[in-house]
Amino acid sequence: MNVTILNTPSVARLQSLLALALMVVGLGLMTDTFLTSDNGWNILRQISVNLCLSVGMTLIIISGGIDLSVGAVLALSGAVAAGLLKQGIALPFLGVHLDFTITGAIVSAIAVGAAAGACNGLAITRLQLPPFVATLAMLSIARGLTLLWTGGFPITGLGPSFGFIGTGAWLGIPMPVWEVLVIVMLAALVCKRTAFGRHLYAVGGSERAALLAGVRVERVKLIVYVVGGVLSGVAGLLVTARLDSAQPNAGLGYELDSIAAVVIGGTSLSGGRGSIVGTVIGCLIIGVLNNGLFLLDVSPFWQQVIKGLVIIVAVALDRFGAPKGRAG
Amino acid sequence: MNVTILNTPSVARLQSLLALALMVVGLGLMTDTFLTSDNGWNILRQISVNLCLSVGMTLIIISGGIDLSVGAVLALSGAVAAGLLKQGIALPFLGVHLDFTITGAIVSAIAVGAAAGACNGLAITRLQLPPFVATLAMLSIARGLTLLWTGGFPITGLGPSFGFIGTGAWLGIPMPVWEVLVIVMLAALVCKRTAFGRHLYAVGGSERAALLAGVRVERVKLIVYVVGGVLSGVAGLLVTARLDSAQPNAGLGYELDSIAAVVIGGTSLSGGRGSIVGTVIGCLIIGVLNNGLFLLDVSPFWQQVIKGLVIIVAVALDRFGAPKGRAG
Amino acid sequence: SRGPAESTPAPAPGAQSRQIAVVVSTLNNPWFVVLANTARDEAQRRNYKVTIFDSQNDPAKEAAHFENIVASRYAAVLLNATDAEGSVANVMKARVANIPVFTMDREINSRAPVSQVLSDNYAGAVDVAIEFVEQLGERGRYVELLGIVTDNNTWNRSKGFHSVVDRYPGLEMIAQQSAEFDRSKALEVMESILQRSTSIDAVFCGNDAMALGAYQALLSAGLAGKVKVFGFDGSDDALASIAEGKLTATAMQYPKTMARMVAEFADRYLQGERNLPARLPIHVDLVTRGNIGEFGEHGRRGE
Amino acid sequence: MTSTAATSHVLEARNISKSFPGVRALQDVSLRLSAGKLVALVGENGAGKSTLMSVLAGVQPPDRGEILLDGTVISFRHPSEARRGGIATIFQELGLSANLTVAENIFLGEEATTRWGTLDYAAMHRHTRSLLARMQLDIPADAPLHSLRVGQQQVVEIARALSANARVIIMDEPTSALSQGEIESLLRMIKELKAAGVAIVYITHKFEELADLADEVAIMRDGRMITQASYESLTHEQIVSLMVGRTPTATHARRVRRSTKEPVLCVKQAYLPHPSRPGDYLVRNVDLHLCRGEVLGIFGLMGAGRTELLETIFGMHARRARLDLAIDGREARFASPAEAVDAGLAFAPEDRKRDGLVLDMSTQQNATLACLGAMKRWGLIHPALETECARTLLQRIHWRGSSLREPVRNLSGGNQQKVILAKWLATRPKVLLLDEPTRGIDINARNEIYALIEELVAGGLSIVMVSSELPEIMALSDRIMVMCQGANAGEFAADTATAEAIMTAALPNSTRSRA
Ligand SMILES: Nc1ncnc2c1ncn2[C@@H]1O[C@H](COP(=O)(O)OP(=O)(O)OP(=O)(O)O)[C@@H](O)[C@H]1O
Ligand SMILES: Nc1ncnc2c1ncn2[C@@H]1O[C@H](COP(=O)(O)OP(=O)(O)OP(=O)(O)O)[C@@H](O)[C@H]1O
Ligand SMILES: [Mg+2]
Ligand SMILES: [Mg+2]
Repeated sequence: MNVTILNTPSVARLQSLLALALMVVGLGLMTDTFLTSDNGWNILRQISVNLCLSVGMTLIIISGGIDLSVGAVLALSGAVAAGLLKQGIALPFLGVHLDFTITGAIVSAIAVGAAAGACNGLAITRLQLPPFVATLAMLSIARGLTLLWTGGFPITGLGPSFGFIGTGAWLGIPMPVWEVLVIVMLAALVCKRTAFGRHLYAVGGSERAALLAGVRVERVKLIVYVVGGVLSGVAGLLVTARLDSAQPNAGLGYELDSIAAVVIGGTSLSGGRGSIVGTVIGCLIIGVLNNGLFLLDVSPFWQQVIKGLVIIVAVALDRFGAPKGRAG
Repeated sequence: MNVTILNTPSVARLQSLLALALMVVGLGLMTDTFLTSDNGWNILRQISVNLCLSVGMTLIIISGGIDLSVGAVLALSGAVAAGLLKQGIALPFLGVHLDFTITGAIVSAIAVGAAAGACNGLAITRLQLPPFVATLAMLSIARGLTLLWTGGFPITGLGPSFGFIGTGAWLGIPMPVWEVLVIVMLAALVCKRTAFGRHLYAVGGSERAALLAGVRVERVKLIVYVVGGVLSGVAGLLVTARLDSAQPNAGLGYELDSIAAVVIGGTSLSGGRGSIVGTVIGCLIIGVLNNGLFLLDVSPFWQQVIKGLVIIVAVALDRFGAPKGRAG
Repeated sequence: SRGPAESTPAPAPGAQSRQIAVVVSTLNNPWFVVLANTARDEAQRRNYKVTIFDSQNDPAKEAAHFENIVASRYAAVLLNATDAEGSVANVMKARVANIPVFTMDREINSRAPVSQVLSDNYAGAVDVAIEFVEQLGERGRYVELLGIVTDNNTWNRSKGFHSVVDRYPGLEMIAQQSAEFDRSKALEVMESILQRSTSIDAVFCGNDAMALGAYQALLSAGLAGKVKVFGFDGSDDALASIAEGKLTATAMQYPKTMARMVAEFADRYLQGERNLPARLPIHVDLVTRGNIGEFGEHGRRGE
Repeated sequence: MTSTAATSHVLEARNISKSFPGVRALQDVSLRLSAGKLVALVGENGAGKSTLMSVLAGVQPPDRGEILLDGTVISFRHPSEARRGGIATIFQELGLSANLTVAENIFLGEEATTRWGTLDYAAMHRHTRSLLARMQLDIPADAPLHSLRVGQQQVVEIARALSANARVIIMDEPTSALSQGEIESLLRMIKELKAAGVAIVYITHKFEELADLADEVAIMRDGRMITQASYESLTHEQIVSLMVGRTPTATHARRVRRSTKEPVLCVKQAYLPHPSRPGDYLVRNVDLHLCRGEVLGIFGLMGAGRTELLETIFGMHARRARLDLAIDGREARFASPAEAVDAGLAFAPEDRKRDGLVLDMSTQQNATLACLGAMKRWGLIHPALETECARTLLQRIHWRGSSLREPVRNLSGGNQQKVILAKWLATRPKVLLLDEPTRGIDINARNEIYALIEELVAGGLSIVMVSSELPEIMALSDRIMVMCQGANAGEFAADTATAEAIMTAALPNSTRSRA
């Protein structure tokens, strides 16, 4: 849409920041607990998983694609990590039984994520499937594999040292926050300061122009989906560690949450425009909203209505300040 | 994506038809029950709801938009119909209690759908929200309203004459099939043979060119979302009538099913290309797939894996025959 | 006036296939996986061919399953209904095609099923509530975590619980939120509620997954042990946690017992037996640290 | 560059063939480029020039034939390989990313990085500024590309080709959107490049540019290479007839002017605020009137705001713009282009592909898009009627394409422009607004369009024509209005106007300040 195209990220970001500020002030006045540091960390801890997914989603959407499989891949890699950690894996044909250290389990979970991402990327570049279809298929496949791997039962009792990456804290700051902070920093750097980042924007903005300029369009796409898969894997580890349990149905519907965060953050689904910072703000808006609704003890029925309305207002504020599109 | 853009609908349709044919033949050989007339009617009856939603989704996607709220609006309008039929509605301030005939209930359900669609359309045209966001918000709002209206409990016992529209048959053909058949016919006619249909393609193909050609872009968009809402309302009636009960959580996740059907049918998510016939085929592919997996007695866990793979194959076949995009 | 699928004459009993369909409301929750798997194993033990259908909590999907079941002439259906009301129409389809239906765990409001072996969620919740009141000494502040708000059992359990607890003015419910039977949802909801106030004495959860999620939140808030957590279902994790004193109590439903019984009924019915109980409530037992020894995976020890 | 390179062929294409579904774009075409020589590649729209270039640039593999770089056969699998091979290309459809900055576009695919692997913006901006200076384009290196005009964007594209310090540079209609000044600096650049021994392919439809540039001329027709000869050996007339393959439509003669005095369109005090710079106007206090059967030519440098003026009249900026408008003496106010169309206006935009056509649609569907009401039976579009209507329309504008069903995307520039005109003829407009009607269109098609304009005006239609080409303006207009920085900078009667007078009026006057 022209509108979003003319809409400069900086403006968008400012606007959604405004929406966020309004919510924070409002909740600060309405409740006495919202503006406590505890609650602050609590919100950050809670958005960490969605933020982790949304960072990957942002990169993918900037490149003009989309990834519906994040939630399913999250569940799969979480389950793989837990399974390997708990029982290891038996290779009958070799007659061996491999046990996994925590590191081993973590690495293989991330590898699983990367593999899923690679499949997405190849389906999109080689088979030229629309990203929506390719990743929708992956959603279904990853869900199925998770159920097959777990038999439908949670894998629990992974021990404190594994749990640390999800529940621990360092310098008084929760581990998930540290981890996601690093990821955000890296992603922002990649977007703004690397050739790959520029190529992402170019491909998302005009695939043809990027190609003519000599950008390796297919390679860029492949890489970005692998990155997305890796981040889903990390998110899977976070969830599993926090619950000290890998749930077969973990991450159900997370894809929409994360796309919502990205879009609320001012990234355009038509590709080529967007920013990691915006996505961080988007996640914060959603996190603050959820948290606030509980602090106000809004009935579960009303919560959904209010969420919908707030999303509209937040994004409308976004558009509001931005220059009108010529077609507007 | 260039690929899908260069992909002429006729070709696409042929290809997905091929995928469908392959599945039918395959299942016909593998099972003895698949090719029975009973089973045929089953499949048709089962896809009728998704098809109803997908027809609206097709029009919206052709116009360059998307509607994530179909499932939620389905639930809402179904619940409204059931509620009005069962208890009518009390207007305390007027001190009156309105009772509803079946027709009245049906009309108001469709009105609810239309209203929801209109909200989507206005949010997109007036507030210039990205369709994804506007309809995502509507999803949340409609779900919430459904819970508020039903209190979270199903509304049941609507009686056979209402149930007829979902379970009845005429000339040996199930009512849902009749109803959806009419809808499909009309939609196809609108796409191919009316100015509005042509404007849909124009707006989806190039909003700015359409605007400059004197197309009332905003009006076209508004109308198409209202139509989508109406069809969600109809789908809601079908589901409710079939179950003789309005479930507050009806239609969960239907949005993805219906988008999948549309895309498998060869309609491009980038807008401006697609066909109702393609969508019908897309729905059939999904319906036959679900049905076949049960007939083959595939375990539910494997089913998801296989579904994913089949979707990939079906759409890959689609791309396969189509001319390569310039961007390759 | 019925669709052709329904109007098909069902073959006379005896000439029936030996295929049994297990239709389960969801496989996204381990408790139902146990239910489904046990039913399958038992039916297979009685050498039937078994197919499991996952309704994904959607009566419409369940309807599709029943149509397929009718079309391919299954001998019987072992049903774990998605909804007490919404599933009635589906069961009628089978009934009309002379396919006997046996429900397990969740009762449906219809006479159509041959027999209903159901877990008495309400009574179970009452038992938990009584234990709850004793543990708290009739006064205190508590939180209730509801399951999926559109699920019958969510409300059966909540109502059973409140039918007791609400009689004690000393017991104050400071929050009632839904965590959708989900462990990670429960964790987040609990975390947020704890922000409002940490002076909580107990949490009542609609199932064990939520109880364990809530415990996880209390743990990281340093309230583990101070706050009593009550669950429902009797899942392995929960039993282990009760043994370790993490959870205070849960209600053991007997998915395996119910599944076996239903499979047996189906078999006997297909043998021609007709005097089967139309409605057989399986009592739900309270599990506390005291009697934990009597219980094993999803049932009594040695089952 | 060594002197040997000057004699041997740097790049040679041998018997290249390339077909697209339904089109044989190239049929064993050969082309030879030598160091320090400029080959002018000419041909009608759709002759296959751009396709040949896209093959040389590695965008599309040829179906048959081979490419030799310094006498050795090579095959580019990707544009980046051609670029590394020293072949830089200025693509006809701008190959730039609107969402990146000028510098980022220039270095796209060849980014300069620091030793940490991060982008070295300092270096890129420095290099960019020097390039822009060489091109005498005064814009910041970090300006987002979408804020630039077509013309400015094209200069950036040229700058990128230069930045690659390539040995072969392909220029596909580089001047199609350039202003006079920009063209001159480009021609100067080209001379420098030739002196440096760079081999250049130069595609254009404006022969006057070739005079002191071209060493050789290569002529294509219908996907075949007719000849590649030294430029001196051929006169313009010969070139044109070789291009067209038949005696070309007579070049346009000054038209007989009939002056009616009934006013059709009257615009008073048109203002259009700048979208992002408050207090600045893209169109400032412009008055304009047009009589029946009159052609008003609007001349101006790029960025004069002519497009915006037309768009404002056409109701595109209703939310922002202010103006008093009268059609046939009756007050009018358009909230949207649709209302403008209903009132009898028609607008053929500057950017054909983006704004003029729905590229996914067929030729027929584009032609009938604005008049679907006219071919209904019982409220339904009647296919036979539609085809009939489209055919008559396209015949009227002498459209020469293979089929009505062909995607308009694949048409040549000239035919695309004709389809747009056909679309508007269908609505029987009173006033036709033309923005750069002959940009990127070959001589022959151009003359046909001139003839068409004649015909329409004779039929009582009134036309406002924006153009950056003075000869065109002077030949076709009854009156000429000159715009400068969004304001009316003078008006001339065509028969008394001189090129000098018009040019001086168009140049920004230092005393006039942009409020
Ligand atoms: N991707 C494509 N698919 C189908 N046909 C194409 C494609 N690209 C070009 N063509 C066709 O190939 C022929 C040559 O096109 P090309 O762009 O090379 O002509 P040209 O000489 O550059 O014309 P112009 O002077 O207008 O730029 C035209 O008939 C065009 O329709
Ligand atoms: N979308 C836009 N946003 C900001 N400024 C714009 C935009 N479009 C045009 N401008 C500015 O408005 C002025 C007029 O641009 P425009 O291209 O309309 O000039 P023009 O006279 O029409 O040139 P052309 O010969 O291309 O028609 C220029 O200064 C240009 O930079
Ligand atoms: Mg060309
Ligand atoms: Mg212009």
